[in-house]
Amino acid sequence: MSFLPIKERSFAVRIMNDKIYKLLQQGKRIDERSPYDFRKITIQTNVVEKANGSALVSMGGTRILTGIKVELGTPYSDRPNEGIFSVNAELLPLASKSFEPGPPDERGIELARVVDRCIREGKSIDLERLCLVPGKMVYILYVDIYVLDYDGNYFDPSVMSAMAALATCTIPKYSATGERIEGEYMKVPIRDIPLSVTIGIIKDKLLVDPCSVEENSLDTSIVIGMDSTSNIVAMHKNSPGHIPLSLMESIINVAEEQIGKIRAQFMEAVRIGQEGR
Amino acid sequence: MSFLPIKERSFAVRIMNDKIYKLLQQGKRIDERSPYDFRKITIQTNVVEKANGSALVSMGGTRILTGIKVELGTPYSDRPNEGIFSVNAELLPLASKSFEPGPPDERGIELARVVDRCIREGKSIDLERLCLVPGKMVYILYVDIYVLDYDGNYFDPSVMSAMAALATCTIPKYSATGERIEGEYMKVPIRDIPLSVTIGIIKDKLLVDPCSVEENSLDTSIVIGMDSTSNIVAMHKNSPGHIPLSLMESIINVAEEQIGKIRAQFMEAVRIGQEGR
Amino acid sequence: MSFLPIKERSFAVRIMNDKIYKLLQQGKRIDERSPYDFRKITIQTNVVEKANGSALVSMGGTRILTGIKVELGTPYSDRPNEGIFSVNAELLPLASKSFEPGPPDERGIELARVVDRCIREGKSIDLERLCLVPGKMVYILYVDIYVLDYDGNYFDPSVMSAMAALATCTIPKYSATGERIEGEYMKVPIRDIPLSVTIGIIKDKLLVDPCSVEENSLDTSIVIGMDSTSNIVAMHKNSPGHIPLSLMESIINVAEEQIGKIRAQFMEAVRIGQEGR
Amino acid sequence: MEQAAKPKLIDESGRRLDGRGPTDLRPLKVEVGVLEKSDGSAYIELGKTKVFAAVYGPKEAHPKHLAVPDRAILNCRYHMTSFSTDERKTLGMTRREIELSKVIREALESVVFLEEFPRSAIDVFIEVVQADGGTRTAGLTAASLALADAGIPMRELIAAVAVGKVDGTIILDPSDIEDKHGEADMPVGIAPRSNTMVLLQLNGKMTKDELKKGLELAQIGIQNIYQAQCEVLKKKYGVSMTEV
Amino acid sequence: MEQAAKPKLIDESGRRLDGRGPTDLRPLKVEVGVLEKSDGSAYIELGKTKVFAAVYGPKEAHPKHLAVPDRAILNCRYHMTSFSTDERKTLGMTRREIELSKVIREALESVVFLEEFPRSAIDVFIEVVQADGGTRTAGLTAASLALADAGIPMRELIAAVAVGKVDGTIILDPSDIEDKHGEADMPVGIAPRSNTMVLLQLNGKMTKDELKKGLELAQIGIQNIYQAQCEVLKKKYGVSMTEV
Amino acid sequence: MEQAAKPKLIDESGRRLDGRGPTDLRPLKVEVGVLEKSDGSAYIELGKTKVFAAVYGPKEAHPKHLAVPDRAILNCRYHMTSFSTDERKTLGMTRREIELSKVIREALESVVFLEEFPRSAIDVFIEVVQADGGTRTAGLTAASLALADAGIPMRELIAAVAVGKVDGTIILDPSDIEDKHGEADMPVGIAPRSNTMVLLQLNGKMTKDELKKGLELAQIGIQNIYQAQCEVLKKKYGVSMTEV
Repeated sequence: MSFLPIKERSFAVRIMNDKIYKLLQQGKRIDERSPYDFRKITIQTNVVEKANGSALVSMGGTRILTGIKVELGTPYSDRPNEGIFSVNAELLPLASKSFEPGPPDERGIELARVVDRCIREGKSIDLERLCLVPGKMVYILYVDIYVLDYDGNYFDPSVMSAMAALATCTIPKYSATGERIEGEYMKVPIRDIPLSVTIGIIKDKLLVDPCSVEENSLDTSIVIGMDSTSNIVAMHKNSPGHIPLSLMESIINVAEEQIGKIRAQFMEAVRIGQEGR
Repeated sequence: MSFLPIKERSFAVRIMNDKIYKLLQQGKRIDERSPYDFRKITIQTNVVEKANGSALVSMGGTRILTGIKVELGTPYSDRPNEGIFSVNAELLPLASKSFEPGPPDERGIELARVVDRCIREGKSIDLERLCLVPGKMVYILYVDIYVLDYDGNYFDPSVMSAMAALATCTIPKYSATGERIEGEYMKVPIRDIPLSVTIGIIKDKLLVDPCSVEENSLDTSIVIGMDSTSNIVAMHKNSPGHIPLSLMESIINVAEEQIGKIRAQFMEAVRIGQEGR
Repeated sequence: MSFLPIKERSFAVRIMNDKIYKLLQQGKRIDERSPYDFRKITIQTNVVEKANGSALVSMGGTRILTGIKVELGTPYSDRPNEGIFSVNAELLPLASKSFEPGPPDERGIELARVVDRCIREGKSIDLERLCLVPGKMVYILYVDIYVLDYDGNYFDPSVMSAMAALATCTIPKYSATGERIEGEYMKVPIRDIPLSVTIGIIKDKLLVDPCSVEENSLDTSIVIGMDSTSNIVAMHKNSPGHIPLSLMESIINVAEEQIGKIRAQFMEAVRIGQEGR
Repeated sequence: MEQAAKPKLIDESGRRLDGRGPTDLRPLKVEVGVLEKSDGSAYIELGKTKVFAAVYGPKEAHPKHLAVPDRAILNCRYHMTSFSTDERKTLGMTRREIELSKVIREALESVVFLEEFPRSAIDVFIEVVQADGGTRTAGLTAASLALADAGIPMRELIAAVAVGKVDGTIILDPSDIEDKHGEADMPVGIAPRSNTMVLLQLNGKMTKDELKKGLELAQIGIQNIYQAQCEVLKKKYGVSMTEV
Repeated sequence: MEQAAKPKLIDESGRRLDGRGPTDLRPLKVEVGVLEKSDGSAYIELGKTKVFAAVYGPKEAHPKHLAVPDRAILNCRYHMTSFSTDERKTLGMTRREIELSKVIREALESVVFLEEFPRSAIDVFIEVVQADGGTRTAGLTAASLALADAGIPMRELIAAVAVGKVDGTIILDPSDIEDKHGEADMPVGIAPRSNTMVLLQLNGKMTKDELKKGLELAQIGIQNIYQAQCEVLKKKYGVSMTEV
Repeated sequence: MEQAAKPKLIDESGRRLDGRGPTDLRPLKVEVGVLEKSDGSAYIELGKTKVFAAVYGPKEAHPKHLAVPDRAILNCRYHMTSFSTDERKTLGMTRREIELSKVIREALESVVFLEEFPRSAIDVFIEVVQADGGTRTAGLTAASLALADAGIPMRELIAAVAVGKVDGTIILDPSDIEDKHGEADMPVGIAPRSNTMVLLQLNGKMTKDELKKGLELAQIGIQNIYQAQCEVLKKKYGVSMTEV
């Protein structure tokens, strides 16, 4: 059962909401950023040798580790020609005092499903190329995301970390009889690189990539995934509150512009990672 | 671990117990029924098109929805020649403030097992006719019961709802190779129609189909399943308290008589349901 | 998540710790034993006819029932030539007010893993002889340990009870096609009989097989498993506290001597049990 | 076991598989007060999609440590019967059901005056009896009605609907088969009086223009659903919500 | 893997597979005070059926919100070891064990003076070491003894036994194989002094006459078991329950 | 699917597979304060073994009934990422992780001044990012540093390392492949100033002499690790632990 997280909505929060709004009116943020800027992003790939692919992404004080393990298995009966792409996310208790040990709660599940929505449901992976024997044997990609340190907005660095791990992943090749072909590897058949941006809303103002203080004080927020040609491949309003219909156009425009900006950095990090293998 | 539900046994309950008993002495009930009457029963079948069989049964303010899904699978190793008949019951939190979300508690499990006892253990389904390849492939009937609204006695409407769904269920036919035979269907091989009656006891008096106020104030109660020739196919004392051995004969006689009365209505509803398919 | 059990560390406990230490200085125990004595041990085998092997072991007021069920199954993929040896332990709520119903908590898991460490990881069972068809079909030995009554130190009687059940277990023989060979049985291929001793430590003094009052008042304790030629086959420090490195030699010497003493009794009980079959 | 071929979802004359035009809603049935024991309840049928919602509360928060001093907490469970879908759904909550419980709860929180009931809890239960597309939006629509039926004060009602993209066309209220074989599915929950979105998701791919068109179509569909909600409340309570 | 053929359960001379006549109980062994650490305990052997019961309490109810102001709550767990049955039982509680925990608890509640211990809890644990038919009735019998051994005040003891129908004959105390291949199994728990049933179930099919005969047979069996219970208590406590 | 043949683990010249001699530690990297949001944290790399630890607290014990009047409770979770091992680890806690959480917790309890924080809780979280042997000892080493980093008062630091027996030789700090194909693995956690063991386990088989030799080797390895711990703390806090 989903229940209201005990989020501070006290007087202090309303004051912070006010403060952030006033700064936004002046084109400013509490941490010196411009309203539409992401925090500093760092991307490291191949950080876990035992994984087939891995990436550690920092976005400000939020740090996400993704690892990919590839196995053989049976396809879903309604998708006999497709490999399996399985995303899991854990909000590790190391990362924040608000995360508790135990199986993923609704936030972890939401995170995994939003990442999956951006990547798999946006058709960015050619799953048919991960099929060995239709109906019998396919590659399974387990994409496991761990939030290691949490200072707001785990969605965008998680999508980025999953894509960086996928783009630098090497899949051992198998024959149709399920035998490992020694020394042969293939890449994940990526069609497009979706990235996401989380946009916070206070009244009529937008801000990009909220840090945790901002996150707690927003009116509401939405995650938007876009591919390399600015198609929207996922949307997910991820907190209570109202989005005025009149704001949607600017939201999409901001998303397009800002994702464009981080894409170059992402592609460069992946290129280095691919060469490193 | 089974523990005592927090049932009101306060002064108020003892007064109600007294009141019900005095009414029974005069042949009356708190809701104007005669002691041995069921509440008003309505039976609708084929209410969920995506189920192979379904029925919605109301008994007074208690409402039960049953749906059946048929799948192919492997038989139990000690029953290689028999199909599988699996009953599950959920006391939905919509139905009562005393039901909580989560996996079935002991009451849900008890309900499922009593329905199963009436139907499968009473041998009312010819499970051997649900076997395709002995030891390899059989039909599995998932009979899932949901309590939608709860005003006492969910046992009798659940048995009825399960039987109505079974009697109007259509099973897609498969060949021995597991191929679906397009357009061919069969019925569930029903040998007999068991129905049940729940009888409440206060001192030396009996009452049939207790509503929730009565249920909370009884000395004890028992569910009795009978087939069409008045064999007893299941019994289940379902609450704490004493049943005097001296009362058993009248209990069985009341059960026989009252199940006889509701059987005609049940058969008519099922006939209409079968024609409707 | 592992958390600190609410163990009394009150004034009373410190007094008991003191008392036990003073007795140890005089070569005495609170229950009249010598420091290095086990409590009275009784070993009964074949106590549950439906199990393939079983044993009930008492060590003072602690009583352990182990039963073994043998099944056929698929080997682990990284151990295709070996049978499966699976140990489970349950601290039954009958045994102590400190045990709660429900799935094994960390103490039950610890117990199972320590027994497994003594027996399987110490290579005392020749698992290769439990393989029928490499990679396809092996014998699975389910060794299930139940703590029935708990007065301290469940480790040593559990190892003993598991070994007694194994030594008197009869495995029905199967052909390579998985057919039961009527009337043919084999024994568990035991290479060696490991036994264990739990040694408690207070300051510079040791004591063997602590009862529950002692257990609550020790500085710390360690379980040591040894085979018949005094190799150490398992160690497990099982409570908080410090073991001075300077004490290790005497700990091992005491372990060797005391396990030697109980081994004769164990072998005799098993011999009787084997004849009884 | 073959991968089902994608059927043609829109024919030459612009008709959908069930005969609807792209901007048509399926037949809609709205009822309130359908479950006796709950404090408020509603039932929605949208084609073959059939959903119950029930509300219990405001009541004491339980367990107590979940209580919040300055407002009520709102609990929400979106759940499907095992036979509601083509393939039998496993018992217990799937990850999908857990996610949808969260987005529906957050949509409802946006309009309920939680601060009027400090230290209390309001439970919202949604049961999907049959799932033929649009169950989360139907569930949200029903839940909003059930809250109103329970007399819980709200800023305004919520109405919700999904829009989709199939065979290149933006359509209103996709059915299950359209959702499965279509290019995109966008559930939208709107608070019509303030013209704001309280639920918004997108699965699949749309251009910016398609998104804009989709949102416009959603607003049209929602107006129809909102009318039906208001009518059924007026019928039961003799006063329309818009007058509240 | 063949379906086991039904063996002949009663031979020409009316003997059962284990040599008993239809109205014979299996060899019965009853002990109390068998587990050191519990407040009361008992052990029952009925043929190969072997059951322990232990009682803890009355003690503080935990967690506290389960406490009831005017009486004790009674918790009961009926559990089987994994090796108690022919096929290995999975670890954890099965649905059957959960149901039986409930019916045994309710039977015990019928006789324990719970109102003497407000806000308290009494825990009853039943462990089936070997299951050869009649485990719930043996468990109830043992639990009743364990409560007496713990000094918990009761209106009276409970004794319980199953009756069955095999090859058309009503029999006392069916074994596992009789239960599996028989036509009906009816566990009965009786409070002998008040001559009332506190547990009653029926699996399988009986006519009204068979049911009557079965209940009569159960009463006979229960008298024997009740004697054994009283004797063992008298032996330990020097006073028979009937005098209490 | 063949059983992997045991590789030769030590060559003629006494070198191990990765070129180390029997008494060599793998390259060690120690960091503190690596995670922003925790009260204290540390990171250890020992060859390919990579472990984070974080500490939260002292804080209010939750749920409250776990609080103890005269000291803090210490919670500990040792957990591995799914991709930390050769075969993918299942999500959720395995039995191994539960056991290791307990032995690490007990080791830490031995040195933390819990009595200074009555009714409080201290949470220690260990996350194994990559497991190439010695994860529990690396985890304990990191946890001890994270506690120091969080300013939690301790009698002394703990350093830990494993020793093993492979091809008949006692070696320091076995890697995963040495552990898997070796004859024994012995993790040792030592409080160096009091020269006492706070964690000790043995998997596999050793003679008494080998055990003695193994413990001596462990002490040598631990001195190196302890140095590194002290240095990193000195670097961050400008004062060595030995002076505290």
